[in-house]
Amino acid sequence: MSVKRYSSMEYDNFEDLLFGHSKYPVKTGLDLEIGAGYTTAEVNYAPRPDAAENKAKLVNEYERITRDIMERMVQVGFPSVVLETEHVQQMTHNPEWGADIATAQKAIMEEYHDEYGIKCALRHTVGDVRGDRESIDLRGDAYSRILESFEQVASSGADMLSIESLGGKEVFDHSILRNDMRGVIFSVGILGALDVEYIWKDICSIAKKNKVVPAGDTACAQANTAMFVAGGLLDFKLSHSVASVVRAISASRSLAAYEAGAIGPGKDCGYENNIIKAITGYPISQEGKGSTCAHSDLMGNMAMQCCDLWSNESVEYRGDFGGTTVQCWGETLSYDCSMMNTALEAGVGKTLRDVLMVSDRYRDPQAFILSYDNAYRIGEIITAHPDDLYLRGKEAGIKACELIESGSEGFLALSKFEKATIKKAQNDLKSLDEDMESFICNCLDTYSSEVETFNASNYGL
Amino acid sequence: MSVKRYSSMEYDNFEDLLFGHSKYPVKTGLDLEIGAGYTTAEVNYAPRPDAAENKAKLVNEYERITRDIMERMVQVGFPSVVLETEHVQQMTHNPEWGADIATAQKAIMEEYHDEYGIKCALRHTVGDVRGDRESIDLRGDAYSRILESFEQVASSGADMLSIESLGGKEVFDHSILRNDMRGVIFSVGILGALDVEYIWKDICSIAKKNKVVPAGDTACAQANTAMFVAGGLLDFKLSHSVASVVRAISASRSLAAYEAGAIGPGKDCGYENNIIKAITGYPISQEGKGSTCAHSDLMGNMAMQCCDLWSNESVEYRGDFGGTTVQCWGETLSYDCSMMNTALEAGVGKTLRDVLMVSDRYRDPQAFILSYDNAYRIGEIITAHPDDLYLRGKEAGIKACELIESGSEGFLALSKFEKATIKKAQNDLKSLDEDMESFICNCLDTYSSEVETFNASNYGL
Amino acid sequence: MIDINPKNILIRYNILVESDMTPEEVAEQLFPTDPHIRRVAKSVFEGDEDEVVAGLQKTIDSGVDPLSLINNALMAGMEVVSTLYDYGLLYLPDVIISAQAMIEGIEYCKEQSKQVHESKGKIISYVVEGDIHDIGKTIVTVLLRANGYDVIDLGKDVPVEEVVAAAKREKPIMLSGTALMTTTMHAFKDVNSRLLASDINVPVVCGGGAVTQDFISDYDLGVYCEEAADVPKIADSILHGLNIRKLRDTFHKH
Amino acid sequence: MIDINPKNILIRYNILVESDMTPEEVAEQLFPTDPHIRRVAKSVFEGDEDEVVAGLQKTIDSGVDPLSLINNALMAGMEVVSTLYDYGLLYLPDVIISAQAMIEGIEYCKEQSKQVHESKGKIISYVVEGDIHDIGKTIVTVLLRANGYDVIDLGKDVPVEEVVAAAKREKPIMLSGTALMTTTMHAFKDVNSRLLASDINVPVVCGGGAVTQDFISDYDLGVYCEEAADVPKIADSILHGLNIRKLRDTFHKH
Ligand SMILES: [Zn+2]
Ligand SMILES: [Zn+2]
Ligand SMILES: [Zn+2]
Repeated sequence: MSVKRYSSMEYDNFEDLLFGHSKYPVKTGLDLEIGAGYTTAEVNYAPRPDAAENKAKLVNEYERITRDIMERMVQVGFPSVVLETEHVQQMTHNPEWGADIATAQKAIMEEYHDEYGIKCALRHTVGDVRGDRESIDLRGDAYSRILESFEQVASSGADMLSIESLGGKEVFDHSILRNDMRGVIFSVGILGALDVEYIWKDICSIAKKNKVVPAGDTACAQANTAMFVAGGLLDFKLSHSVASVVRAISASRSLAAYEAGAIGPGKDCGYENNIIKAITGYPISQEGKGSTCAHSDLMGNMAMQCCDLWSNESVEYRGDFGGTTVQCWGETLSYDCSMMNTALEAGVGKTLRDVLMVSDRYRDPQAFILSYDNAYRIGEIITAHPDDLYLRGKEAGIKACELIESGSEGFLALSKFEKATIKKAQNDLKSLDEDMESFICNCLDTYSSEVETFNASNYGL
Repeated sequence: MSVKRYSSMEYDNFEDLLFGHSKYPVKTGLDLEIGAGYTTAEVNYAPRPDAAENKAKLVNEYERITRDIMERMVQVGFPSVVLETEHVQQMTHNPEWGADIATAQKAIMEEYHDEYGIKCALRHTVGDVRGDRESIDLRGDAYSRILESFEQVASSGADMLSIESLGGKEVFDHSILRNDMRGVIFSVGILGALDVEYIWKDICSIAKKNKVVPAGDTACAQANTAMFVAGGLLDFKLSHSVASVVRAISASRSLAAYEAGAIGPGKDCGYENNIIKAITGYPISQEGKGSTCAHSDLMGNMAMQCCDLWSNESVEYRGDFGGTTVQCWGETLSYDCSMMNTALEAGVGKTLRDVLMVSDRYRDPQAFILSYDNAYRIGEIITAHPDDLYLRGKEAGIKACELIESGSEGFLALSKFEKATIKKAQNDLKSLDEDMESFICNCLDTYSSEVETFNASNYGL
Repeated sequence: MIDINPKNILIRYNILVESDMTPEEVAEQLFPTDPHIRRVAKSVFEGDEDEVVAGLQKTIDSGVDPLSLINNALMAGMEVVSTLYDYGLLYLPDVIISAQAMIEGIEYCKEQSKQVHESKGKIISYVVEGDIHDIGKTIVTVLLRANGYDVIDLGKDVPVEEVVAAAKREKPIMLSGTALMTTTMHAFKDVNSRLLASDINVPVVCGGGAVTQDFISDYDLGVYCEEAADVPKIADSILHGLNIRKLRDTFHKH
Repeated sequence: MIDINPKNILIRYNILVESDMTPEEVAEQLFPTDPHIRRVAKSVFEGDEDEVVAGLQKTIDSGVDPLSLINNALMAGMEVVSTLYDYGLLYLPDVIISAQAMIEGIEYCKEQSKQVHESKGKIISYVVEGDIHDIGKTIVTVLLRANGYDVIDLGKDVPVEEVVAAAKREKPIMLSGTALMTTTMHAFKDVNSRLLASDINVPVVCGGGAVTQDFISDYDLGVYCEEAADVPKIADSILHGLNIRKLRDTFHKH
């Protein structure tokens, strides 16, 4: 493999992890610098279902969304804002739609920047349209269309490029519903990482050519699927501990984007970004209590602990009593950022960080392992196995189990069920093959026959 | 006048004002204690427009709302919650509708309390339906209907009683659109206070009889009208400084409820509650960055500085990606409370309070005068004139002007326009009559002729 | 108590964009040049009713047709006010005080003339049934009158049938309904269908805290309006021939 | 680093309400009593396919009609699984593993019999056009099969015409469509109107992250479903004669 894998931590100490601060801030857009000592809201939105009927209607919808957000920001006095446009599939399928929308949004942002000096930037997240009804074809025509879409938005005003890549999803879905830890390691740790690496090499060269930022990926299709199926405290669908193990492994997958050249800020829904930041020193986006419009989670405050951008994940554009939904949520997010920024200015940033972290630390096993100290420890394990995707995934998973077990000797209460599943997961992980070769070989056997849509050539295997 | 007016501050020092703590906590509902060392979310909601067609449909709507909120609270692990039902007019007009809804809501809350031990309470805010097309009749038939509504909800499960009283609104609307400070003092400081006192004597005896909590009022129809018409930083409709002066005066009006026997928590939308808490020591509800669904304001963080309940003001009940709107906003509010409660447990409550306060302190003149130190100072002026509604309103207004002027010598930037208006307001206030008698007499002359719907007998004048 | 210089955490954009010129300085450049007319326009701007009437009297005495002064002097002065309001140089109370002076002036001109003055058009203004909050309607009404419209103000808490009856009787170019309370929104639906049933196809402009564009746009005649200051502009657009669809395109915010 | 005892700031309600009994203990009380049948039911519960077939073989050898074992032994075991899942004592992977064992068992019984087994009813399951996220559909399909339904699984990203064609051909008692992406919701509308045009009045149960009840309820055939575990209950209710309106009343959450 040609990429250089991380073999050490960019942060020397977990105490240095803090919102609004990253070791390698990212300059982008109109005077914005991410992770350079302040946090910024990243506002997300979904067009109304019938707005995607044709290009003109969709461009108009995004223009309204953009103007609404910019207007509210200056009305309340916020110094900076990021907009994230997650492509609806029509936009990626027709790359010129994405381009026209990026152009239109950027024009409005420039107008506000000229008039008010507000710092801002535009992220475009291209849709991963590489699957269809019959099969998944990760490296064929649909992939070329994705690259074409990146090319077009990058040259039309998007400042940051992202994607939520699907690689490994077919085997993951199969495995997670069967408590199959081997399949989880294979799908997330190997297949996912290989796919991420493959596409991010291409995205990074497009970004370089267009002088924009290759921002980062997320294990949304895997770790968030497990987290959402696991649900709230009283949902009994998936073990929350197993979902935590998936999260730890997913950090190894998302890391591959940075090893291929991405420089942050990673995508909002990558809860594993806490680990990524500790390893890479790049800024991250996160979502939590300001994204209840899109989903419920068990670490609404903690997600702020070391965020650089603070996001609402997604809200359907619509009118509410307090304005349009993007205005309402954009304002709420920005007040959260204002709180963090004030704490930084007043020299009490770390106190606030700890309050945010500890308010969720014992809410759920996943929150526990993502607390910045534990996130750092998982990062250490990952960087300790730089040349072996298999080992770093497996060891990250085992580390998560160990952290949860040791936590349960303190304030982290575990139900009997959770205790049993974490024990079982740990045993399953420990009993896996010794080396990558034999592991991959065995997995190819199993999943080629068990999972209809799995095709090894999608991963160059 | 028979009520005992406040002549001193219950808090000795503004440094003691802090969220989650009040001098006289309120025990209510199912094991809840408000202001006793922790904060609690107060979730607000509006039924969908067509749910109010008939009683059965409306009861059903509130049942769904109640169950949704309770379910989300236990799913995420929050220890307590308050629900506020603001009556739609049908509920107050037909007191048995309100009663049936209170019964239905309370039954669900008891179910959750029995199963999970979650602490909770129900506030009902009866609609002030004392006006109609032709005239305002504050003490006639409609008033009896309001009292009947209070009686019925108090005996059917509501734990706390509130109202957003309209007294003084007719003269206020007229005056605020004409920059007429005399009319503002007369409408808010005299008429409003007289009306509040009148109705709260009755509400308090109903509460006493039914062993529920007479919670408090708000100057929503006056101070919030001025604040919302004044709008954001770039709205040029009303002077933000004048809106601040109205706010200061409104504290004298809202205080009258406590002088008549209310014991808190005051209504969420009473931004003057910061002053009220400093004077009375009673707990308060507040709304800010968690109520952008309902309105935008310029002190989204500061509103938390000494809140005991934390509210979203109101959201239309509807589905969103992350659940129903009451679940989304209820979760966001509860995470905010969790952050505050964690800070209290960790012994850094005052640091967080200061961060929240200072993040908005210089955003707007109104935020500046409501910063807890300045709020305390306005309270001091009000209690310095215990026997004179006129003087305490006027002096509160003048104090607000002085605070803003002195603030503008520091970090509080004022536009030239704001500087001029605050100077003018101050002069206008200072040149008003010396004593209450002549002031009232002159005002009765003026506004009886200028304001069609003004009728002195509504206020016993 | 923590205190910090807020420059890095918030920006007072209002101060950033504040004009260097005072409203008076800008207005001076906009008043009509004829000295008589200018005096009237200026006193409308200043909201000085006595001065308005005195100025009108003087101009009429000099031989000018009283009715022509409504457009040329009074409305001209009010237009300066509206322009400065749109620029954020004047505030609502300024507009209201000027409008009152202008209305006095119009009354005076009418008294001095035997001919009938034609307004720009009739508009019905009301607060929906079940809602007694009328400050929004007050603002809209003043702004419309200040722009030369003849406003039939039906008041607050107006029953649907009365709105429809007034529309039949007065044949307005549009209706303006406001609502602050969410539970009153249903009244818009009824007004819409009853007007359609009577073949009255005039735009019903709706605004207020409880009103959302999505809701209003569900009704054939509904035109959502977020800003009171837009209402006169919508009326002007109707006079320029815009239909409901075009009004929505032009004035819908979201 | 700040650390505190969290007892005053959050409550782990899951631990508070956790049952004292293990799933195995509860299950023991629910299995059928006949020893042969019990063995089969228990091995379904344990998800042990080999044991299921061995148990069935033994029971059939003892002279029991193979097809009767589908309901009496396999479904009985699965019912225990479903009950414990509803109680929160079992988790999705348990259900999926058991369902797989049960399906193997059904195949075996069918092979051993000459008669035709009647399922409780046919149901069409699909992911809407434009969406390739199918984990939700997988869960729903397994749960339905585990409850004795014959599921026609059309897969993901299914064109509207194909859904409608399948509905015409298979005459299902209901359709189950899932969507994770908001921009695909329009497909529900098309399915609804094309089914109505073909006079097919079966409920279309819709769920998934991108679906809201308000949206689904706009369509005549739409029944919103928030919880995958509710889908078999909706199917049972259809067999009990509930129409779409009643299904909505019963299963709508908001
Ligand atoms: Zn995502
Ligand atoms: Zn209010
Ligand atoms: Zn309220």
